[in-house]
Amino acid sequence: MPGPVVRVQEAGFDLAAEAARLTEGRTDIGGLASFVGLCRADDGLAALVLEHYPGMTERALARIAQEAWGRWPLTGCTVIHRVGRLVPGEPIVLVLTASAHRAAALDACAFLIDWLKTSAPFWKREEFADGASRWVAAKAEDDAAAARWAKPA
Amino acid sequence: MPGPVVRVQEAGFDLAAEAARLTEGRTDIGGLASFVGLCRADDGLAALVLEHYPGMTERALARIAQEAWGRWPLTGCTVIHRVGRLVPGEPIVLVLTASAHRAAALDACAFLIDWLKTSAPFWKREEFADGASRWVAAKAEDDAAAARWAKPA
Amino acid sequence: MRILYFAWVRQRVGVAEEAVSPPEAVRDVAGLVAWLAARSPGHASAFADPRQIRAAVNQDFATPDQAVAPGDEIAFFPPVTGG
Amino acid sequence: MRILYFAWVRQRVGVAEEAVSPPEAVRDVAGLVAWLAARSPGHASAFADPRQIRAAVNQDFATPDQAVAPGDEIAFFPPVTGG
Repeated sequence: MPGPVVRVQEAGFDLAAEAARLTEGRTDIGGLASFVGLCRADDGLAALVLEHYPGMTERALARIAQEAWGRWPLTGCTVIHRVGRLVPGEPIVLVLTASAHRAAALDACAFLIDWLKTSAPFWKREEFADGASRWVAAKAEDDAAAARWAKPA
Repeated sequence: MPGPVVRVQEAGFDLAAEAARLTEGRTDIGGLASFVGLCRADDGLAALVLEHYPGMTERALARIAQEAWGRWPLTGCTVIHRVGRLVPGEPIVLVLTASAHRAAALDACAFLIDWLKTSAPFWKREEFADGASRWVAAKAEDDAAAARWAKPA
Repeated sequence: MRILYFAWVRQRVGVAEEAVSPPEAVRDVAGLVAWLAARSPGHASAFADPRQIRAAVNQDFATPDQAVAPGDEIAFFPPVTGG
Repeated sequence: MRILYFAWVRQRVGVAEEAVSPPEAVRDVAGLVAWLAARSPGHASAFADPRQIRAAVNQDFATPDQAVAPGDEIAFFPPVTGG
Protein backbone atom coordinates (compact mmCIF):
# COMPACT_ATOMS: atom_id res chain seq x y z
CA MET A 1 0.00 0.00 0.00
CA PRO A 2 1.69 3.20 -1.14
CA GLY A 3 0.12 5.56 1.41
CA PRO A 4 -3.06 7.41 2.31
CA VAL A 5 -5.79 8.11 -0.22
CA VAL A 6 -7.75 11.37 -0.01
CA ARG A 7 -10.61 12.50 -2.20
CA VAL A 8 -12.91 15.53 -2.39
CA GLN A 9 -16.01 14.76 -4.40
CA GLU A 10 -19.68 15.58 -4.90
CA ALA A 11 -20.65 11.93 -5.26
CA GLY A 12 -21.47 9.66 -2.34
CA PHE A 13 -19.12 6.93 -1.19
CA ASP A 14 -19.44 3.23 -0.51
CA LEU A 15 -18.23 2.31 2.98
CA ALA A 16 -18.09 -1.42 2.18
CA ALA A 17 -16.15 -0.92 -1.05
CA GLU A 18 -13.68 1.45 0.62
CA ALA A 19 -13.22 -0.93 3.56
CA ALA A 20 -12.70 -3.86 1.18
CA ARG A 21 -10.10 -1.88 -0.75
CA LEU A 22 -8.00 -1.56 2.42
CA THR A 23 -8.33 -5.15 3.58
CA GLU A 24 -8.76 -7.33 0.49
CA GLY A 25 -6.10 -9.96 0.02
CA ARG A 26 -4.23 -8.86 3.15
CA THR A 27 -3.54 -10.88 6.26
CA ASP A 28 -1.52 -8.30 8.21
CA ILE A 29 -4.42 -6.12 9.38
CA GLY A 30 -5.72 -6.55 12.91
CA GLY A 31 -8.08 -3.59 13.05
CA LEU A 32 -10.07 -1.45 10.67
CA ALA A 33 -11.63 1.67 12.16
CA SER A 34 -14.06 3.91 10.36
CA PHE A 35 -15.99 7.08 10.94
CA VAL A 36 -18.80 8.37 8.78
CA GLY A 37 -20.08 11.89 9.43
CA LEU A 38 -23.69 12.42 8.37
CA CYS A 39 -25.94 15.40 7.75
CA ARG A 40 -28.44 15.88 10.61
CA ALA A 41 -31.88 17.47 10.23
CA ASP A 42 -31.39 19.83 13.17
CA ASP A 43 -33.75 22.80 13.57
CA GLY A 44 -35.63 22.23 10.34
CA LEU A 45 -32.50 21.94 8.21
CA ALA A 46 -33.35 21.21 4.57
CA ALA A 47 -29.82 20.91 3.22
CA LEU A 48 -26.14 21.54 3.90
CA VAL A 49 -24.13 23.17 1.13
CA LEU A 50 -20.43 22.42 1.40
CA GLU A 51 -17.87 24.65 -0.26
CA HIS A 52 -14.14 23.98 -0.50
CA TYR A 53 -10.95 25.56 -1.84
CA PRO A 54 -10.02 23.42 -4.85
CA GLY A 55 -6.36 22.63 -4.68
CA MET A 56 -5.70 23.74 -1.12
CA THR A 57 -8.36 21.43 0.34
CA GLU A 58 -6.88 18.35 -1.32
CA ARG A 59 -3.42 19.41 -0.18
CA ALA A 60 -4.62 19.93 3.39
CA LEU A 61 -6.31 16.50 3.45
CA ALA A 62 -3.21 14.85 2.03
CA ARG A 63 -1.05 16.56 4.65
CA ILE A 64 -3.31 15.52 7.54
CA ALA A 65 -3.50 11.96 6.26
CA GLN A 66 0.28 11.87 5.85
CA GLU A 67 0.64 13.13 9.41
CA ALA A 68 -1.54 10.23 10.64
CA TRP A 69 0.47 7.84 8.46
CA GLY A 70 3.64 9.01 10.19
CA ARG A 71 2.27 8.94 13.73
CA TRP A 72 0.66 5.50 13.67
CA PRO A 73 1.75 2.24 12.01
CA LEU A 74 -1.07 2.23 9.46
CA THR A 75 -1.42 -0.19 6.59
CA GLY A 76 -4.17 1.83 4.96
CA CYS A 77 -5.88 5.20 5.31
CA THR A 78 -8.71 6.67 3.26
CA VAL A 79 -10.30 10.10 3.69
CA ILE A 80 -13.23 11.10 1.48
CA HIS A 81 -14.98 14.45 1.98
CA ARG A 82 -18.02 15.41 -0.02
CA VAL A 83 -18.86 18.91 -1.26
CA GLY A 84 -21.98 20.40 -2.81
CA ARG A 85 -25.57 20.13 -1.59
CA LEU A 86 -26.36 17.35 0.89
CA VAL A 87 -29.72 16.60 2.48
CA PRO A 88 -30.27 15.23 6.00
CA GLY A 89 -29.34 11.58 6.31
CA GLU A 90 -26.65 11.80 3.65
CA PRO A 91 -23.03 10.96 4.50
CA ILE A 92 -20.59 13.89 4.40
CA VAL A 93 -17.22 12.46 5.29
CA LEU A 94 -15.54 9.07 5.56
CA VAL A 95 -12.37 8.26 7.47
CA LEU A 96 -11.01 4.72 7.32
CA THR A 97 -7.83 3.51 8.99
CA ALA A 98 -6.30 0.05 9.01
CA SER A 99 -3.43 -1.21 11.14
CA ALA A 100 -1.98 -4.38 12.59
CA HIS A 101 -3.03 -2.98 15.97
CA ARG A 102 -6.50 -1.87 16.98
CA ALA A 103 -5.37 1.11 19.07
CA ALA A 104 -3.46 2.57 16.12
CA ALA A 105 -6.47 2.24 13.83
CA LEU A 106 -8.87 3.75 16.39
CA ASP A 107 -6.59 6.61 17.43
CA ALA A 108 -5.65 7.55 13.87
CA CYS A 109 -9.33 7.57 12.88
CA ALA A 110 -10.27 9.89 15.76
CA PHE A 111 -7.24 12.11 15.04
CA LEU A 112 -8.19 12.46 11.39
CA ILE A 113 -11.80 13.40 12.00
CA ASP A 114 -10.81 15.90 14.71
CA TRP A 115 -8.23 17.55 12.45
CA LEU A 116 -10.51 17.57 9.44
CA LYS A 117 -12.94 19.68 11.42
CA THR A 118 -10.40 22.36 12.25
CA SER A 119 -7.72 22.26 9.55
CA ALA A 120 -9.27 21.44 6.20
CA PRO A 121 -10.73 24.30 4.14
CA PHE A 122 -14.40 23.39 3.97
CA TRP A 123 -17.30 25.68 4.77
CA LYS A 124 -20.84 24.62 5.49
CA ARG A 125 -23.94 26.65 4.75
CA GLU A 126 -27.25 25.53 6.21
CA GLU A 127 -30.45 25.89 4.19
CA PHE A 128 -33.73 25.73 6.07
CA ALA A 129 -37.19 24.67 5.00
CA ASP A 130 -38.44 28.27 5.36
CA GLY A 131 -35.88 29.52 2.83
CA ALA A 132 -33.48 30.97 5.39
CA SER A 133 -29.79 30.22 5.03
CA ARG A 134 -26.77 30.68 7.30
CA TRP A 135 -23.09 29.82 7.38
CA VAL A 136 -22.11 27.39 10.11
CA ALA A 137 -19.83 29.00 12.71
CA ALA A 138 -16.66 27.22 13.78
CA LYS A 139 -16.95 25.61 17.21
CA ALA A 140 -14.56 26.07 20.09
CA GLU A 141 -15.19 22.43 21.05
CA ASP A 142 -13.80 21.33 17.69
CA ASP A 143 -10.60 23.26 18.34
CA ALA A 144 -10.38 21.60 21.75
CA ALA A 145 -10.89 18.15 20.22
CA ALA A 146 -8.13 18.77 17.70
CA ALA A 147 -5.81 20.25 20.32
CA ARG A 148 -5.70 16.97 22.25
CA TRP A 149 -3.65 15.54 19.40
CA ALA A 150 -1.00 18.28 19.53
CA LYS A 151 2.42 16.81 20.12
CA PRO A 152 4.22 17.96 23.23
CA ALA A 153 6.69 20.70 22.30
CA MET B 1 -34.22 2.25 18.14
CA PRO B 2 -34.91 0.09 21.20
CA GLY B 3 -31.29 -0.38 22.32
CA PRO B 4 -28.05 -2.18 21.52
CA VAL B 5 -27.93 -5.33 19.44
CA VAL B 6 -25.40 -8.05 20.26
CA ARG B 7 -24.78 -11.29 18.44
CA VAL B 8 -22.40 -14.25 18.78
CA GLN B 9 -22.24 -16.25 15.58
CA GLU B 10 -20.08 -18.49 13.41
CA ALA B 11 -21.12 -16.72 10.21
CA GLY B 12 -19.43 -13.63 8.86
CA PHE B 13 -21.05 -10.21 9.00
CA ASP B 14 -21.76 -7.49 6.48
CA LEU B 15 -20.36 -4.12 7.61
CA ALA B 16 -22.40 -2.18 5.04
CA ALA B 17 -25.66 -3.92 5.92
CA GLU B 18 -25.09 -3.42 9.66
CA ALA B 19 -24.18 0.24 9.13
CA ALA B 20 -27.27 0.75 6.97
CA ARG B 21 -29.47 -0.84 9.63
CA LEU B 22 -28.37 1.85 12.13
CA THR B 23 -28.70 4.83 9.79
CA GLU B 24 -31.44 4.03 7.28
CA GLY B 25 -34.36 6.42 7.30
CA ARG B 26 -32.84 8.49 10.11
CA THR B 27 -31.82 12.13 10.03
CA ASP B 28 -30.69 12.50 13.66
CA ILE B 29 -27.31 10.77 13.35
CA GLY B 30 -24.19 12.90 13.03
CA GLY B 31 -21.58 10.19 13.35
CA LEU B 32 -21.26 6.48 12.79
CA ALA B 33 -18.09 4.86 14.12
CA SER B 34 -17.07 1.29 13.46
CA PHE B 35 -14.31 -1.08 14.33
CA VAL B 36 -13.66 -4.42 12.66
CA GLY B 37 -11.12 -6.75 14.25
CA LEU B 38 -9.50 -9.14 11.81
CA CYS B 39 -7.45 -12.33 12.02
CA ARG B 40 -3.76 -11.67 11.28
CA ALA B 41 -1.37 -14.23 9.82
CA ASP B 42 1.31 -13.62 12.47
CA ASP B 43 4.12 -16.15 12.86
CA GLY B 44 2.75 -18.65 10.36
CA LEU B 45 -0.74 -18.70 11.84
CA ALA B 46 -3.07 -20.96 9.85
CA ALA B 47 -6.26 -20.33 11.80
CA LEU B 48 -7.75 -18.92 14.98
CA VAL B 49 -10.30 -21.05 16.79
CA LEU B 50 -12.61 -18.99 18.98
CA GLU B 51 -14.50 -20.58 21.86
CA HIS B 52 -17.16 -18.91 23.98
CA TYR B 53 -19.42 -19.63 26.95
CA PRO B 54 -22.90 -19.89 25.45
CA GLY B 55 -25.28 -17.88 27.56
CA MET B 56 -22.75 -16.00 29.64
CA THR B 57 -20.99 -14.54 26.59
CA GLU B 58 -24.20 -13.09 25.16
CA ARG B 59 -25.09 -11.71 28.60
CA ALA B 60 -21.65 -10.14 28.98
CA LEU B 61 -21.88 -8.51 25.54
CA ALA B 62 -25.37 -7.23 26.27
CA ARG B 63 -24.19 -5.77 29.57
CA ILE B 64 -21.17 -4.04 28.03
CA ALA B 65 -23.30 -2.66 25.20
CA GLN B 66 -25.90 -1.46 27.70
CA GLU B 67 -23.12 0.24 29.68
CA ALA B 68 -22.03 2.11 26.53
CA TRP B 69 -25.67 2.96 25.82
CA GLY B 70 -25.93 4.54 29.26
CA ARG B 71 -22.62 6.42 29.13
CA TRP B 72 -22.99 8.00 25.69
CA PRO B 73 -26.02 9.41 23.87
CA LEU B 74 -26.14 6.66 21.27
CA THR B 75 -28.87 6.20 18.70
CA GLY B 76 -27.60 2.78 17.69
CA CYS B 77 -25.07 0.19 18.81
CA THR B 78 -24.26 -3.20 17.29
CA VAL B 79 -21.72 -5.72 18.54
CA ILE B 80 -21.14 -8.94 16.59
CA HIS B 81 -18.48 -11.42 17.68
CA ARG B 82 -17.71 -14.52 15.69
CA VAL B 83 -16.76 -17.92 17.10
CA GLY B 84 -15.41 -21.08 15.49
CA ARG B 85 -12.50 -21.42 13.08
CA LEU B 86 -11.31 -18.29 11.30
CA VAL B 87 -8.45 -18.01 8.83
CA PRO B 88 -6.14 -15.00 8.42
CA GLY B 89 -7.86 -12.07 6.72
CA GLU B 90 -11.28 -12.98 8.11
CA PRO B 91 -13.16 -10.52 10.33
CA ILE B 92 -13.61 -11.57 13.96
CA VAL B 93 -15.55 -8.79 15.61
CA LEU B 94 -17.63 -5.78 14.62
CA VAL B 95 -18.50 -2.80 16.81
CA LEU B 96 -20.75 -0.10 15.37
CA THR B 97 -21.93 2.98 17.24
CA ALA B 98 -24.13 5.82 16.02
CA SER B 99 -24.82 9.13 17.74
CA ALA B 100 -25.86 12.69 17.02
CA HIS B 101 -22.31 13.62 18.05
CA ARG B 102 -19.10 12.29 16.59
CA ALA B 103 -17.19 12.16 19.88
CA ALA B 104 -19.87 9.97 21.48
CA ALA B 105 -19.81 7.54 18.55
CA LEU B 106 -15.99 7.36 18.49
CA ASP B 107 -15.55 7.06 22.27
CA ALA B 108 -18.28 4.44 22.65
CA CYS B 109 -16.76 2.38 19.83
CA ALA B 110 -13.29 2.45 21.43
CA PHE B 111 -14.79 1.67 24.85
CA LEU B 112 -16.66 -1.34 23.51
CA ILE B 113 -13.70 -2.90 21.73
CA ASP B 114 -11.45 -2.34 24.76
CA TRP B 115 -13.98 -3.93 27.12
CA LEU B 116 -14.72 -6.80 24.76
CA LYS B 117 -11.07 -7.76 24.95
CA THR B 118 -11.02 -8.00 28.72
CA SER B 119 -14.56 -8.71 29.85
CA ALA B 120 -16.31 -10.99 27.40
CA PRO B 121 -15.80 -14.75 27.75
CA PHE B 122 -14.06 -15.66 24.52
CA TRP B 123 -10.90 -17.70 24.19
CA LYS B 124 -8.66 -17.86 21.17
CA ARG B 125 -6.56 -20.84 20.14
CA GLU B 126 -3.96 -20.37 17.42
CA GLU B 127 -3.32 -23.15 14.91
CA PHE B 128 -0.09 -23.04 12.94
CA ALA B 129 0.85 -24.36 9.54
CA ASP B 130 3.20 -26.90 11.14
CA GLY B 131 0.34 -28.44 13.14
CA ALA B 132 1.25 -26.77 16.43
CA SER B 133 -1.49 -25.14 18.45
CA ARG B 134 -1.55 -22.80 21.44
CA TRP B 135 -4.02 -20.81 23.49
CA VAL B 136 -3.59 -17.05 23.25
CA ALA B 137 -2.52 -15.53 26.57
CA ALA B 138 -4.34 -12.47 27.89
CA LYS B 139 -2.34 -9.29 27.47
CA ALA B 140 -1.59 -6.77 30.19
CA GLU B 141 -1.88 -4.02 27.57
CA ASP B 142 -5.50 -5.02 26.98
CA ASP B 143 -6.24 -4.64 30.68
CA ALA B 144 -4.59 -1.22 30.60
CA ALA B 145 -6.66 -0.19 27.58
CA ALA B 146 -9.87 -1.22 29.30
CA ALA B 147 -8.85 0.41 32.58
CA ARG B 148 -8.79 3.86 30.98
CA TRP B 149 -12.57 3.66 30.78
CA ALA B 150 -13.04 2.98 34.49
CA LYS B 151 -15.25 5.61 36.05
CA PRO B 152 -13.70 7.64 38.85
CA ALA B 153 -14.82 6.21 42.17
CA MET C 1 -23.74 -28.29 41.13
CA ARG C 2 -22.92 -28.03 37.44
CA ILE C 3 -19.30 -27.31 36.56
CA LEU C 4 -18.22 -26.05 33.14
CA TYR C 5 -14.68 -25.79 31.81
CA PHE C 6 -13.45 -23.74 28.87
CA ALA C 7 -10.33 -23.42 26.72
CA TRP C 8 -7.20 -25.06 28.15
CA VAL C 9 -8.89 -25.63 31.49
CA ARG C 10 -11.35 -27.89 29.66
CA GLN C 11 -8.52 -29.61 27.80
CA ARG C 12 -6.60 -30.34 31.00
CA VAL C 13 -9.62 -31.55 32.97
CA GLY C 14 -10.63 -33.68 30.00
CA VAL C 15 -14.35 -32.85 30.02
CA ALA C 16 -16.36 -29.75 29.14
CA GLU C 17 -18.87 -30.24 31.90
CA GLU C 18 -19.55 -32.34 34.97
CA ALA C 19 -22.08 -32.57 37.77
CA VAL C 20 -20.53 -32.65 41.25
CA SER C 21 -21.74 -32.70 44.84
CA PRO C 22 -18.98 -31.33 47.03
CA PRO C 23 -19.22 -31.67 50.81
CA GLU C 24 -20.87 -28.88 52.78
CA ALA C 25 -17.48 -27.56 53.83
CA VAL C 26 -17.03 -26.30 50.27
CA ARG C 27 -18.70 -22.93 50.54
CA ASP C 28 -16.96 -20.63 48.12
CA VAL C 29 -15.15 -20.60 44.77
CA ALA C 30 -11.72 -21.03 46.37
CA GLY C 31 -12.94 -24.04 48.38
CA LEU C 32 -14.47 -25.55 45.26
CA VAL C 33 -11.21 -25.12 43.34
CA ALA C 34 -9.28 -26.92 46.09
CA TRP C 35 -11.82 -29.73 46.16
CA LEU C 36 -11.98 -30.10 42.36
CA ALA C 37 -8.18 -30.07 42.04
CA ALA C 38 -8.07 -33.29 44.09
CA ARG C 39 -10.44 -35.18 41.78
CA SER C 40 -7.92 -36.29 39.14
CA PRO C 41 -4.45 -35.53 37.78
CA GLY C 42 -6.19 -33.62 34.96
CA HIS C 43 -8.05 -31.46 37.45
CA ALA C 44 -4.85 -30.94 39.44
CA SER C 45 -3.06 -29.81 36.29
CA ALA C 46 -5.90 -27.46 35.28
CA PHE C 47 -5.95 -25.76 38.70
CA ALA C 48 -2.19 -25.87 39.33
CA ASP C 49 -1.76 -22.10 38.99
CA PRO C 50 -4.78 -20.32 40.49
CA ARG C 51 -3.57 -16.98 39.07
CA GLN C 52 -4.34 -18.33 35.61
CA ILE C 53 -7.89 -19.34 36.47
CA ARG C 54 -11.02 -17.21 36.29
CA ALA C 55 -14.43 -18.27 37.53
CA ALA C 56 -18.06 -17.46 36.93
CA VAL C 57 -20.97 -18.34 39.19
CA ASN C 58 -24.32 -18.51 37.42
CA GLN C 59 -22.78 -16.73 34.42
CA ASP C 60 -21.35 -13.77 36.32
CA PHE C 61 -17.62 -13.34 36.89
CA ALA C 62 -16.82 -14.37 40.46
CA THR C 63 -14.00 -13.82 42.94
CA PRO C 64 -12.48 -16.65 45.03
CA ASP C 65 -14.51 -15.68 48.09
CA GLN C 66 -17.82 -15.82 46.27
CA ALA C 67 -20.29 -18.28 47.81
CA VAL C 68 -21.30 -21.40 45.90
CA ALA C 69 -24.35 -23.57 46.55
CA PRO C 70 -26.03 -26.70 45.18
CA GLY C 71 -27.87 -25.86 41.96
CA ASP C 72 -25.29 -23.25 40.90
CA GLU C 73 -23.68 -23.29 37.46
CA ILE C 74 -19.98 -22.65 38.02
CA ALA C 75 -17.47 -22.21 35.22
CA PHE C 76 -13.66 -22.17 35.22
CA PHE C 77 -11.57 -20.78 32.39
CA PRO C 78 -8.38 -18.86 31.59
CA PRO C 79 -8.34 -15.05 31.35
CA VAL C 80 -10.47 -14.09 28.36
CA THR C 81 -8.92 -13.27 24.98
CA GLY C 82 -11.74 -12.05 22.77
CA GLY C 83 -12.06 -9.00 20.59
CA MET D 1 -1.66 38.99 -7.20
CA ARG D 2 -4.63 36.65 -7.33
CA ILE D 3 -7.15 36.96 -4.50
CA LEU D 4 -9.73 34.26 -3.75
CA TYR D 5 -12.71 34.54 -1.40
CA PHE D 6 -14.75 31.72 0.11
CA ALA D 7 -18.01 31.27 1.98
CA TRP D 8 -19.50 34.48 3.45
CA VAL D 9 -16.34 36.43 2.71
CA ARG D 10 -17.01 35.75 -0.97
CA GLN D 11 -20.67 36.69 -0.59
CA ARG D 12 -19.83 40.00 1.06
CA VAL D 13 -17.07 40.96 -1.37
CA GLY D 14 -19.37 39.96 -4.23
CA VAL D 15 -16.83 38.06 -6.31
CA ALA D 16 -15.07 34.71 -5.89
CA GLU D 17 -11.79 35.92 -7.32
CA GLU D 18 -10.02 39.06 -8.44
CA ALA D 19 -6.60 40.12 -9.69
CA VAL D 20 -5.11 43.07 -7.80
CA SER D 21 -1.87 45.04 -7.82
CA PRO D 22 -1.47 46.65 -4.42
CA PRO D 23 1.22 49.31 -3.88
CA GLU D 24 4.64 48.21 -2.71
CA ALA D 25 3.86 49.32 0.83
CA VAL D 26 1.55 46.30 1.11
CA ARG D 27 4.02 43.68 2.25
CA ASP D 28 2.09 41.22 4.40
CA VAL D 29 -1.32 39.66 4.88
CA ALA D 30 -2.41 42.29 7.42
CA GLY D 31 -1.40 45.10 5.05
CA LEU D 32 -3.24 43.44 2.19
CA VAL D 33 -6.39 43.10 4.30
CA ALA D 34 -6.30 46.83 5.14
CA TRP D 35 -5.76 47.73 1.50
CA LEU D 36 -8.50 45.38 0.21
CA ALA D 37 -10.98 46.60 2.83
CA ALA D 38 -10.80 50.08 1.26
CA ARG D 39 -11.73 48.88 -2.24
CA SER D 40 -15.53 48.76 -1.82
CA PRO D 41 -18.28 48.68 0.81
CA GLY D 42 -18.52 44.93 0.15
CA HIS D 43 -14.81 44.48 0.87
CA ALA D 44 -15.15 46.66 3.95
CA SER D 45 -18.02 44.51 5.21
CA ALA D 46 -16.14 41.27 4.53
CA PHE D 47 -13.06 42.42 6.45
CA ALA D 48 -14.92 44.32 9.20
CA ASP D 49 -13.99 41.82 11.93
CA PRO D 50 -10.46 40.53 11.36
CA ARG D 51 -10.91 37.87 14.08
CA GLN D 52 -13.42 36.16 11.78
CA ILE D 53 -11.06 36.05 8.81
CA ARG D 54 -8.51 33.39 7.97
CA ALA D 55 -5.99 33.60 5.17
CA ALA D 56 -3.92 31.31 2.99
CA VAL D 57 -0.91 32.29 0.91
CA ASN D 58 -0.23 29.96 -2.00
CA GLN D 59 -2.59 27.40 -0.47
CA ASP D 60 -1.00 27.29 2.97
CA PHE D 61 -2.66 28.78 6.03
CA ALA D 62 -1.02 32.13 6.79
CA THR D 63 -0.75 34.49 9.75
CA PRO D 64 -1.26 38.29 9.47
CA ASP D 65 2.48 38.93 9.42
CA GLN D 66 3.15 36.56 6.55
CA ALA D 67 4.78 38.25 3.53
CA VAL D 68 2.86 38.63 0.27
CA ALA D 69 4.33 39.31 -3.17
CA PRO D 70 3.19 39.80 -6.75
CA GLY D 71 2.34 36.42 -8.28
CA ASP D 72 1.02 34.99 -4.99
CA GLU D 73 -2.37 33.32 -4.71
CA ILE D 74 -3.96 34.67 -1.54
CA ALA D 75 -7.27 33.46 -0.15
CA PHE D 76 -9.54 34.86 2.56
CA PHE D 77 -12.28 32.88 4.25
CA PRO D 78 -14.03 32.29 7.59
CA PRO D 79 -12.79 29.70 10.10
CA VAL D 80 -13.25 26.28 8.50
CA THR D 81 -16.26 24.08 9.31
CA GLY D 82 -15.68 20.77 7.58
CA GLY D 83 -15.88 17.23 8.84
